Amino acid sequence: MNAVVGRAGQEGPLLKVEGLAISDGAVPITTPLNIVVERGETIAIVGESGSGKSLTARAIAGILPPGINATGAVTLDGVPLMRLAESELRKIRGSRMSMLMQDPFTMLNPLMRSGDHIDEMLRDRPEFASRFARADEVKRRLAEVGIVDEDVARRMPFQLSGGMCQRVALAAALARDPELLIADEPSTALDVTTQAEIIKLLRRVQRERHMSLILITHNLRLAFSICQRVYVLYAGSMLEVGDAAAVERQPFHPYTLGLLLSEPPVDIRVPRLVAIRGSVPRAADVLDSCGFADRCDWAKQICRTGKPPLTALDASRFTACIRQDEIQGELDALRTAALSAAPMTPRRGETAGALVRVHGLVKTFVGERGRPICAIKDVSLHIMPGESVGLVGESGSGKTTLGRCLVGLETPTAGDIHVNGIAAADFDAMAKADRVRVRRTIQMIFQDPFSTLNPRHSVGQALGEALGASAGATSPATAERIASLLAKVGLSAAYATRRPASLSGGERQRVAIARALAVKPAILVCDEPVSALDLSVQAQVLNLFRHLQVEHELSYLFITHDLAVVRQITERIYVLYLGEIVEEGPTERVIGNPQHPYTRRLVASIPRSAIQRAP
Amino acid sequence: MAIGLTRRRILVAGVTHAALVSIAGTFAIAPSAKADEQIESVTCALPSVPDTLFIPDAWMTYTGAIMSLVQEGPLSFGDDLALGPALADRWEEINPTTIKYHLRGGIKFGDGSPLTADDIVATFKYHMSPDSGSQLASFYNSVATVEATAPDEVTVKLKAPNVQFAFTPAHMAGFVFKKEQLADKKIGTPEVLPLGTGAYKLVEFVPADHVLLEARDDYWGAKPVVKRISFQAIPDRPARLLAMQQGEIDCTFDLAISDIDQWKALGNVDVVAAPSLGVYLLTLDHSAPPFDDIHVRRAVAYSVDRKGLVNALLKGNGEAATALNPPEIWSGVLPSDEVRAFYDTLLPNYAFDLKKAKAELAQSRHPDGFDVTIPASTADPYMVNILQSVTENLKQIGIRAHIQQTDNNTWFTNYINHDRLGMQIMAYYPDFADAANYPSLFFSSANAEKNGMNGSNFKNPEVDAKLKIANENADPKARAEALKKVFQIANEEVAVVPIFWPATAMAINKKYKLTGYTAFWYSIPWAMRGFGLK
Amino acid sequence: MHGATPSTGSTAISGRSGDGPSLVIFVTRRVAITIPLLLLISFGVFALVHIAPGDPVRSLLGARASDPATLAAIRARYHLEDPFLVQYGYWLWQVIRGDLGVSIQGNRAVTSIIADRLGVTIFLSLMSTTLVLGLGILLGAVAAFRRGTRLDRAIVMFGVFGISSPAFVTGIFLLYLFGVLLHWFPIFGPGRGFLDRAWHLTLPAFALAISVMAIVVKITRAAMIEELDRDYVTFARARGLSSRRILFAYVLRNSLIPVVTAAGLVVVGIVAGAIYVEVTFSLPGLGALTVDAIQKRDIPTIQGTTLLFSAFVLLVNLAVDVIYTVIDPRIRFGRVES
Amino acid sequence: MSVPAIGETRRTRQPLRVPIVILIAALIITGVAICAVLGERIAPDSPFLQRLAVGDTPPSSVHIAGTDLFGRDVLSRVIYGARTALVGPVVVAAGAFAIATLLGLVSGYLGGLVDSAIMRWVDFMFALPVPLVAIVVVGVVGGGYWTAVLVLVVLFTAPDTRIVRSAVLEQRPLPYIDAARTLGISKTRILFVHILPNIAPIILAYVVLDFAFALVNLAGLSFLGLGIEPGTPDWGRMLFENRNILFSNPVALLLPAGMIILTAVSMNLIGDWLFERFAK
Repeated sequence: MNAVVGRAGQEGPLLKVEGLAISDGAVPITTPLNIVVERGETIAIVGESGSGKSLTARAIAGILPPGINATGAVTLDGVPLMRLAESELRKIRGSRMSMLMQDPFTMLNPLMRSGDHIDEMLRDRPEFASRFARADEVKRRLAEVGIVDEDVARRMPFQLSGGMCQRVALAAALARDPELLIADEPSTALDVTTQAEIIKLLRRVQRERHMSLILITHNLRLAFSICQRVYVLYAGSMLEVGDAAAVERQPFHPYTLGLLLSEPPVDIRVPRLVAIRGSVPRAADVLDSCGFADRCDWAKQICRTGKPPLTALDASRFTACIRQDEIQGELDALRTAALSAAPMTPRRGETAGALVRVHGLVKTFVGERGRPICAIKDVSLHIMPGESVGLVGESGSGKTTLGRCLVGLETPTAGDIHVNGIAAADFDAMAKADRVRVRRTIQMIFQDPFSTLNPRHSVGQALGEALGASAGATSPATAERIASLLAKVGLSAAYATRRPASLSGGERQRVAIARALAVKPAILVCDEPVSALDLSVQAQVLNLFRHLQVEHELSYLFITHDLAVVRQITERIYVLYLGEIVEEGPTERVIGNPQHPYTRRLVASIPRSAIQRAP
Repeated sequence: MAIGLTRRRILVAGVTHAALVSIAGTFAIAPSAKADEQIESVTCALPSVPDTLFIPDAWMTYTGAIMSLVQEGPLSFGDDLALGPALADRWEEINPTTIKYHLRGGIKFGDGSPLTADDIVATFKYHMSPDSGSQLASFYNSVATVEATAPDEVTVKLKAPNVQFAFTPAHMAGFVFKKEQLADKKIGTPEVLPLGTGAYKLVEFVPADHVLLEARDDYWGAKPVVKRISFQAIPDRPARLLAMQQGEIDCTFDLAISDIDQWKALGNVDVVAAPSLGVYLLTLDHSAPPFDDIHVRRAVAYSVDRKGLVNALLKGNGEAATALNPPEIWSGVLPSDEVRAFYDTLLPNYAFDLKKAKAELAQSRHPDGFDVTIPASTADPYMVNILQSVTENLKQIGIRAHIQQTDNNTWFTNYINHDRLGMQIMAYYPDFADAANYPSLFFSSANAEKNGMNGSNFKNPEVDAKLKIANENADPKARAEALKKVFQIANEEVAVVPIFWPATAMAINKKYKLTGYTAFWYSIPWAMRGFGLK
Repeated sequence: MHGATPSTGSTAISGRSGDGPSLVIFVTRRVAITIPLLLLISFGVFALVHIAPGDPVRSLLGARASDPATLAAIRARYHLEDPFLVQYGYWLWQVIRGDLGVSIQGNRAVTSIIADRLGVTIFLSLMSTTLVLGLGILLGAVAAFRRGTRLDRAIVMFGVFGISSPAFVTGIFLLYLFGVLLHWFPIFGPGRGFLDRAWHLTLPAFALAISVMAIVVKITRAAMIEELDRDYVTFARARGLSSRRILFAYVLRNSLIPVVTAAGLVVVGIVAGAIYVEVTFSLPGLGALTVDAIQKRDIPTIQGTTLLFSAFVLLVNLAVDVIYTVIDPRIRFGRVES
Repeated sequence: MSVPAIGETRRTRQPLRVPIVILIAALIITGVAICAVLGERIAPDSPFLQRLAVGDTPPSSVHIAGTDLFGRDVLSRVIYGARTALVGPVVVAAGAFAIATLLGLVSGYLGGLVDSAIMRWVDFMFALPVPLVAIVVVGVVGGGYWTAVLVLVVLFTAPDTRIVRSAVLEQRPLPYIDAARTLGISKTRILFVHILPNIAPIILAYVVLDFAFALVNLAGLSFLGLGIEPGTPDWGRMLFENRNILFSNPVALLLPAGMIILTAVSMNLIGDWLFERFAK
């Protein structure tokens, strides 16, 4: 790793991490890692969940949670951090190296005014001994992160939006002017449009201060768009390191390529997403083999005989694939193929009678002290049989509420819903037979794969109940029926005996889909069904959705914030903003040529890769 | 009254034919210790200190233990339990319904004001007035009028002859208040401490916690030995014991008799015991099944392990009761050794014998036993424990007996109302010593009804006739013969099942002595009766 | 004890509203809830007269001579001839005017008996509350910081022992050990004067505190551990803030909020414990008065003390809620709890 | 907003590791339970046999824990006393939670007026100091052991209902419930087949904690002489009765006191552990 060329005129890199190995007691979380950050450089550590990237960040800052320990060396500007006492380390944290965390809502002390988070960082410095001096400085610091409203400093964190909190936290992290900032998924918890703003802000601040930045992220696109170099971490091991542009153009590791390919493009609809099979293993389970071997199309026996080392291919490129030279040709071919894939023309649904028709729907919740909160204001839409419709919006847009109204989980305040011609606005008011018919027509897939299944029921029980005890069920569930349901979502019959706790997120989501399919519905309302999944798994599930649509002539109402996902799965979209539909039309038209300012903002906030798609 | 609700709570409407017992006489109070032996202060623990020191509102032995040092009645009980003079230097019975009390001159209350006949009249009238709600009103039930017939003379006229009123002026019911204070609603509270003519005056009173007394210089009688006496409430028995062991208190009253061994074991303590004249007994309702059957009653009588109970509960400080009357209460009628000899002749002898008990039950109409629930007051230290033993024995002969714990009121109300009596337990302590008292209460048919103490509903014409003799005849011999007959019948018929006669005890630090401790300790100025350094 | 561990989860969306009026509204509403509760409790307390087996007149009269005049007086005073609810109305009116009736054991007003006894109980409760909060929070904090160590386990075990051993058992034990064997503390009486009283009440206060402390230790420990794991604590560490600042401005302050909400439980524990401890240590307080009254079936006194204890618990709960509102800005500023 | 994928850890079933303390606690409870079931059969002497002539004696070779005031064997009484020590608290904990589970499920799941009504009642009960109310009611109403048990059941129901309800409220918004509703699964089935098994660990943990609390409370009532019938071998009652023979046979007091503490500590430990392990 010492081959990385330092910038001229500087004496060595700012941060050098050598052989950093993290473990939870005796269970290893990462193999020894090497990371170098030059002065003023932005690097990314990219990885899916369980890769160990967040703990790596915390190990660098010396704030691992209790019970987790690290070995190796972390050197900041010549100072060996891991040999320092906590009291010494504390002087370095904040002033030379600072950290920004993921969830803006939990990062600030809920009992402390937001300005005080910056104020408390300044107290030690003599020039800020006076309260007024500090207040002025707080104002200046907030201005730096784009907060000009002076009132914000006096507000409590919970009174601020997520973006605001993240800005305040950034100002607090930077209050002692550190040379290195570690940002752990700083934008993931935010809305799409806010994400872009925060990333922009981070870049600006980094450039203005000539500060080094480590960006921890799961989002390759984001990493490529703002970082100079990228470290790809997988199951605790570094699989690939290199210049961002070079890696994006020509990934050397099958995993990197897989990640790139499984990311759905936003600008075209590809015929089939390239998915990586299986799911991410635990670091401890792949100590003596290539961590990716089980999911790799090119894996051979040699990949499983030992942990492949990270080897340098040229001055700036490293890969841990020992078969890289053999397979590089195939990798390149796949990459090129994906870039030049012909856009698929979405199939258009028939225009006969609509399957679902919503007219003038209004939903108001009773808020605090009886104040009404309007979640949906006058929404009308329709979904044709076999049609896949997207419903795009950010948090608070009312998109989930709308979906819940459709399946009768909420009762709308006003407006009509017709499902298959049956008025289904108020489930309680419907005749039992009608209710049964509607239930068997429309089903829902939920966002969180971890609680979508009852943890106490086996997969077989869950599906059996859907087959045998759901509304209008006529015949009892048999093992064969359960097995055929599982087969529909690509799972073997052996899954019937398993409990949700032993399933991965993708598997659970498949089971949830199978459960919904048990009543043979005509339409599925899918509420962010893939947003909680790892990128490599997300593609599998999206492919499944597409497959099922063709197979069973299903309609979808696909609720999501992710334009790339709707691009791949829907034919027509509605854009929902603050409870109102602001734009509607064929997917390619709305994304390609957005009309409403909000849609434009939404489209613009997607990080674009530097590489342009072949025309 | 901690144990004392049992103490003549209802003064017996039944005993109206009072005997003309000669009670006039003189009695010299035992000389106090010499003046040079003065003791600076003594701390005495009581199981509780009342919330008020106004006796009509707080008829408890513990109020008496405090107030008997502060207040006096016209008469007093001597060490032999007989009546003696106090504020009245002499008294005479003009006729069976008229008694005259002649006051000693020059007696002063604690505030220096002189005692007058009016004060006595006012006190008596206070108890008699229904408005005042005095808890001791029943002591005056038989009184028609009270008058100051001269500046130094009080005349009491009774509605009918009543032997028992004679004792009232010596009892705490007769303690004399200052007339003006009786009108004060706050009397008895720390703001208005009751005045008295006794050797001590009240200095400090914290309700339920402690009381401080100070010796008076202007007391008419012997000079008090102890300058200051404080009473401290320590309800908890072990805590009291510990306090004594640590020397934090010098004496304490009303020991639980079962603790006596532990007290004696302390080493630095003398335990002073005396017969309490009290009795514990079971009553069996003769008027209803199953106890209308003599065999059932005898079975019960055989099932009580009296000796064992005296040993276990009283640690030997008492006597297994072979009859209702403790021998000492016969005083003046029959010497106690003769009483004991007489009791030994009573047949059948119901000594503890479960075989006989089983045999009796087998002969009865309930050979397979029956269920019975016996209410017991938790305020009494022995009732529940006695019943634990009795019910266990009864269970062995097939009578399924259960204890129902209640508070004192419920227990007593239940008893006195004569409503479904079945088997009851009763503890009774007298306020004066008269041999006819107990039999009249428990055996006379007049009391076998609501508000009467005859909880067995025992009715026997011969017993009634003999009781009339005992109550109206002044001749001790005649009384003795009549009472003997009563006890013979009662024993044969199992009118009641007597259990034991407990002693009463107090503990005192070894460096002190107290000779004048009697069953009536709460009505006499104990610190003036032979108390002093050894 | 029951887990009233309140959620301090930082969920939910901020409802941006003014702070001033919402606090007033909250307090007013909270008071408004308390009043019907008080009425309900008073109703239950009143009903004791009738729940008690037997004739209510007897219950109210006790062992006093039951001549017709007295009976009539009792009937008149309690309006026993009237319908039940009317009786309650009269009784309540008297209670509101500070008249709790007359004790059956001495013709004394229940209010003045209670007044005599109140001092000891208040002193004892305050002393043990101080102990419970001071020691409890300290132990809880130490356990949280030394999580997983022997010290932590010892503290947790101590808490479990405290909550598992009834106050009277702890009391007897302390009494025997420190009073009898070691002679360090007096063994009876409440003492006279402030210092002497504190001296006399040390053992009772400890016996009482130990039985209640577990709640505070448990909640403090759990809250502290939760706080130590919070993102904002990690963030504060990442910014190089001093450990003192993190302890006081972050961990301690934030974890005290659940402790405050548990104050209701603590007060219930102390009130109940005081009953047993006063009996064990022979203290003339309200608890001993209650037990004494129960043993003598002194209904008016039982009513008085029960009403007082219950009202006290209610008012403390009210106060806790108000304090909680004031110290937790999330509520003060009207955030929607989700 | 999207649930971030990071920090998502795979929960695999770990083998159940029981700490040694919990094992000991379980052993103690098992021992107490055996005593409760076998009672007289394993006691060295009849717990009821009185020897009034002997009275209270300190431990000896014949009576390992000495005798009480009635000369009864203390050890046998403690063994036999396990019965009331277990039965009452079990009835209290199980009874209170049976009612509370029903009320909590209905209240938490249905919401609306039913919920408001139940919660107002719970608020009211919650404002009462449980031990005080138990003392007063048992003291005034009278009656024996079962009155005390009944009163505690009623008093415990309120906090237990609150616990069950909040556990239900935690489950209710979860997607698996929504999914069941969407499938048209009946309410009863959702309540008892879906929600109940998921909140069962919390209920179990609190049942155990309630047991300990009930044991301490019942012992307290017995200590004041309320509740249990005199003569019944009961640990609390033994404290009350044998308190007065503290000096002649301290073991008669210490043994039942120790058993109360030991049992309650064990139950509290097990309850806490269950809560930590399964309900969090």
